Amino acid sequence: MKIEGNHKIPAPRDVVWRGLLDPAVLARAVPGCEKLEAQPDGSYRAEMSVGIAAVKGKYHGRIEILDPVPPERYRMKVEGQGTGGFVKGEGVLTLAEQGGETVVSYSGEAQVGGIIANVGQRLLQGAARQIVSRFFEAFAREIAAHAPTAAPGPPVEV
Amino acid sequence: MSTKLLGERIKRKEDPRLIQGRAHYVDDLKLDGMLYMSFVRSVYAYARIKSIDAAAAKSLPGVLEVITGADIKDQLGLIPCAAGMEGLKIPKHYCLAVDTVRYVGEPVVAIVAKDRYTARDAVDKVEITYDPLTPVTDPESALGKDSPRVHEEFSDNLAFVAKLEAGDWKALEADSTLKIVKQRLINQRLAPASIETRGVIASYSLGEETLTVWSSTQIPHLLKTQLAILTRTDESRVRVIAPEVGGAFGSKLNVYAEEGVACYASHRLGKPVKWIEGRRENLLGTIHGRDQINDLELYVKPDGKVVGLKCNIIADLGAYHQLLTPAIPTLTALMIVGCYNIPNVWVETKGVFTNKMATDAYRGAGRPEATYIIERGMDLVARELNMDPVDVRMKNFPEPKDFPLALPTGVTYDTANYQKTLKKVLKLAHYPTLRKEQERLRKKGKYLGIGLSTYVEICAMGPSSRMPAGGWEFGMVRVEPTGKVTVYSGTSPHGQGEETSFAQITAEGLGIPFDDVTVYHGDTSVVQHGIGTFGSRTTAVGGTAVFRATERIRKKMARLAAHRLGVKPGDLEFRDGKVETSDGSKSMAFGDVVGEAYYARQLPPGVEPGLTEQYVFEPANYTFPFGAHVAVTEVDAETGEIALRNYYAVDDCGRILNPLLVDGQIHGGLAQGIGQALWEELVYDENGQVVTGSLMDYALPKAHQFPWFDTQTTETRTPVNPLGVKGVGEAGTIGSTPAIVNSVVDALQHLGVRHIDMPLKPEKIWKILKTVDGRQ
Amino acid sequence: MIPESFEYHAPQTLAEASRLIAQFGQEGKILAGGHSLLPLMKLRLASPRHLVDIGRVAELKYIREDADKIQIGALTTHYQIESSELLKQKCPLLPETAREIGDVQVRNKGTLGGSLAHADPAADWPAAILALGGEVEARSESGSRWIPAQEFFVEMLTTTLQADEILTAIRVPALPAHAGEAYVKFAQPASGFAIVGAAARVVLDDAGAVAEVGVGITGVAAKPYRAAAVEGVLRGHSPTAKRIAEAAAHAAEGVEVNADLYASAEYRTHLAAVYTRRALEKAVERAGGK
Amino acid sequence: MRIRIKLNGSWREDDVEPRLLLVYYLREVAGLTGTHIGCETTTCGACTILLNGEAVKSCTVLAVQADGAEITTIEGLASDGKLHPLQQGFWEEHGLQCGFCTPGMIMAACQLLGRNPHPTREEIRQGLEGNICRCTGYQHIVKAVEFAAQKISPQSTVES
Repeated sequence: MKIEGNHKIPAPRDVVWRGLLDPAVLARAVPGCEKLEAQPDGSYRAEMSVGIAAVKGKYHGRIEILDPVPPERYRMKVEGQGTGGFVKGEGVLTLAEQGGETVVSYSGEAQVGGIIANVGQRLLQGAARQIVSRFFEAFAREIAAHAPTAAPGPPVEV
Repeated sequence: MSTKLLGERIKRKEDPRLIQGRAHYVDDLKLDGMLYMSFVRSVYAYARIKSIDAAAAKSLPGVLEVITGADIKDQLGLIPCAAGMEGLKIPKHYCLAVDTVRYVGEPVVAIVAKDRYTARDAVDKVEITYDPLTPVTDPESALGKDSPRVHEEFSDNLAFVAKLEAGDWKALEADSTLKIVKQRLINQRLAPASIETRGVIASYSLGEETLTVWSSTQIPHLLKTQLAILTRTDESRVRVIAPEVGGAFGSKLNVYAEEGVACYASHRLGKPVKWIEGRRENLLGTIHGRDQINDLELYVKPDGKVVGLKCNIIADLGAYHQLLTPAIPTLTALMIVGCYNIPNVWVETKGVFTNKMATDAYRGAGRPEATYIIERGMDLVARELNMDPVDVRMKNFPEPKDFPLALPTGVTYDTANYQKTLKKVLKLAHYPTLRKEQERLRKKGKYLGIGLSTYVEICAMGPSSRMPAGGWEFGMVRVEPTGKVTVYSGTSPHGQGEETSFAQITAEGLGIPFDDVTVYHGDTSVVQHGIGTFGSRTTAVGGTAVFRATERIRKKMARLAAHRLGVKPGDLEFRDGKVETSDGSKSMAFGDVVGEAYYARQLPPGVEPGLTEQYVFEPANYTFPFGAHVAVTEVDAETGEIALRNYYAVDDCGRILNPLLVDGQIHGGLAQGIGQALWEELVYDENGQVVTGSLMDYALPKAHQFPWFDTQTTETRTPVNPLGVKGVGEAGTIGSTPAIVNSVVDALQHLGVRHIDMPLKPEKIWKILKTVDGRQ
Repeated sequence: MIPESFEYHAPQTLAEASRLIAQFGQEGKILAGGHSLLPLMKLRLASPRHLVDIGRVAELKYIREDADKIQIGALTTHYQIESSELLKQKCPLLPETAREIGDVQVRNKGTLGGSLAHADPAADWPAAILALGGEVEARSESGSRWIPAQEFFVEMLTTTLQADEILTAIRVPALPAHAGEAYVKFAQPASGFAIVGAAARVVLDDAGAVAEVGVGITGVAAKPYRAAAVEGVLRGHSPTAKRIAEAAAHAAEGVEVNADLYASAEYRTHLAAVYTRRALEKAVERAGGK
Repeated sequence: MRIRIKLNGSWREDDVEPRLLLVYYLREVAGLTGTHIGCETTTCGACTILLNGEAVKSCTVLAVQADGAEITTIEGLASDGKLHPLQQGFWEEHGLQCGFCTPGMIMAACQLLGRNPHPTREEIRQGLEGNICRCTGYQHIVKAVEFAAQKISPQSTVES
């Protein structure tokens, strides 16, 4: 399953870059994230409850940031295993400056295995889009609230 | 007046228990102390098992046992494959995965608990860590040098190659007057999806050291032998019972991992263990059907005579062989010329391993693919030569007098009159009127399609020499001392209605009321021998065994009566509950003759007391039912939606013993064949995940999707068995699929459409329409 | 097939239900007919700790006419709507839509409120309620509010209902004179869910031009939506075949279109236009227009 | 939880876990195994029963939801040892093969004829949209329902 899109974050690129690598910020922004710990090898261990409304599953796994080119781009690998299935994804995030704001573009492939893949086909793509959107909305809020250096911008629109 | 039963429309003996909810399927059985089993299954298509942590599951109150592949690998044998072909690669197929999983849904851990709720809860508590590998999902690229291998012990993913070559291909290829019609055809993967899923109860008695297994199976006797081997139990101590079975369509003609593990668990715990398959498990882990890629070339004379057929078959076998997995695609080659005597045939079949569930026998098993290939092919020939599809077929049919007809494919067709069924169906459908209507509608921009299919299929499996595990069948008739008659059959019908048709055979044979006969099947301790129900064999082979055993009873009873009446046995007839001379002058009541046998006071010399006779029928050949179908479809030019407007079928399954049952088999077959053409598709994504894992995703046909089936029959009897019966279980499925596709392609032919792969989803049609006439 | 364990609560009154649902917050789910929630629970895709079964709250089962509005209690089943003589007269779009939901058994047990609150992106009801410009009533211990349908659906499986609110009723306008309504659907063959479902409501003025128009579309995007662009092209104009087709072509405008095994985004976009046109044609015809 | 259900005419009381599905209650608590399970997704209709006179899929109802309700299952359809006209119809017209979907199919048909005593063939097919049969191709089922309709309320030959 292809996942791609972009979101505008009303903050300068280096602020967004730092935010995207800050476990504390991420932990608050990733929907359903219950735990996110930086590991010695640079990866993160995560525990999260992924889903939409009542449809939820608990997953644990790792997030890896690879080939970082600050503050422009990095590659991200996500692997999670939960009851009845797994999620896996790999993609590239690109940060571009646009009039003092930052456009984060992402493009990647996600793979879902187990019951969600078997019976949830019809909702899968929409759900993935929705979770990604939620993340960026929350992330933008985090940046606005916790990064006073961020230039004040208009209310977040998604 | 004789008691005429054969050929009559007789209501089924099976039905009273079924329509009142009194029948017992596996899940309806409850044994004392019974435990429940559940499975943790692979969520990966291909992965190494790094670790299994079952501690949390084990500590759940009510969980008695957690079993892994490592635990049982040395205790339980491998899942058997009965197909014996030269050079076949047979991978080790454990009941629970050992080290590696190779398809999504493969059983990895079994849990036994006190009830099904606890067993289910425990599944979520088992933590398996996998190391994913790159799965093989496309059978064509699986054959490439660089493809990952499904089994590392083999050098490649090619499980077997089977070749069939006949005729003079040098001459044919040198003949420049021939047209070559080529087409790639995809026969998609299907799920048999009987409404009752699989299920098993294994009960090992520690005291008697006997193993009793209730399984929703088509082959209790074969299963008994295989489970004895698998569980290393003395076969004399194994009993298999197929209780009521809620449909199978080939999917229960197998030996499955869950059956083996249930036996193991019961032996270990000394309690009965039940496992009932869920629907998702069924779609993931019960065998699938079809899944072939067929590259067809037909060599055609300018007048429409087809003189050569070449076909490359790639069969996606899945990861492991189930009982008959590799054998199924070879049946495609066997029947590939259909009802045309094509002298030159060249077929190469490659069976390929992929990271999917095994394919195996699903209703038709290899023959629907064959019929689809040749019937799509004949339509393409008609199109190429601008002929009517009817004329091309008529041109290539052998004459009725040509039978028995030995074909280059190695089979000999018994009897047929293809012209007759085709003419009859054309009349039924008002074919010329339909063609005119089609013309008229085309002018208005409306697309009506008329699709034809003339099929022949191979049934009554079969001569033992051609079968993997015996093709005979066992029948026994016992006249009880009270005069009631018990019939025992080694077949294992599960909806086909042979409790009724076998009773018809015996009651008519003995001249007694239909209600006086009871038929037993499906229990290896009640019926001594048997092969089972599959391959449209039950009535033709099993019914013949019953017929012959009935004859033996007649012979003995005639001898007893003749002895008492002072006539020759040959002078006696069995009718209306009497055994009497044809003029009725000397007569004994049926019951009195039975009394002679049991009281045994005045037996003729050399005659043993009692009235039990058996017969094992070994057919000398298969039988070859045939038929002609016409499908009329309407295609919505705007959305690509297809409406099936009419369906006409004329089928010839040899002699008809009960028209009610024959109609039922035809209708059901049609629904499944039409289902394949229009809706059904078991889909794996590129990572090897099943994405049609529920009946909300896998589209089984529903009542409102069908028109009234207009069906008729012709009766061309077979000399292969004394009943003249050919078999009808799979005919509808085999004939209907190409009729539908031919119909939809026919509807769009004037736009330049040549072929559409199944299932004919509206989106495919829409895309084609968009490209052919540039609309939208 | 076997849900995880949960605690079950069966309040008899709405007040009691509101109290319970406020108490459990995210841990609780309301069970109405159960035909959206139980299938998820059986597959363990949803596992609420507390189920508050409002099935016994009698005050939520009604269909009534109130001046030029129709109000329907949340626990009214699809079948009750399908078979309501009052609705056939006063709001025929609702029975017509009800008939397209699931199957007979599902319609006997599934409820209007349950379906709307679940907000499946391919459910039938939202299209109709949107086309009608309906409103949804939400009640909690702190009071009640009416939410316009357009604001109700937020995204997939998500509405503006707060955790402590219960959907209690819907309200739609009754059919005025010179008006017509229709729902048409392209169904997924296995599940019956809408790949595209289009509901239309048209009111004509004395000159036969479109005075009011509502088009609701389901199945196409992550949430059901009102096709404003379609309505804009029609409003104030004579509903000629040409104009209807032009309008319908905007059916999927401005939304991110779904793709799945049964329809790509491209095909869905096309179907949305075709089915919207068909719904509008029917509605206009029923309104007495040509 | 304690529940009280009038099952095929007689009241009974049982203690059940809230998560117990009605279909398991019928099959395993009440021992009526005529109601079957064919899917997990409220699709196949094999588990159809009458709940307060309405056909529902008992796999998608909790037993506790049915507290106080009247339920009719396939076992309760025949009365005084006489088959219900639908049962007769299914037998007469060969409306079943393996029989697994049959109880649910008959209960759905029961609802159908209750609401529409003289359905057309098309209406019968539509009325059975919630029930899947893999064996019969449905045609004999349609005939079985027609048979029962005629039996229950014979239609006069001349329409008034």
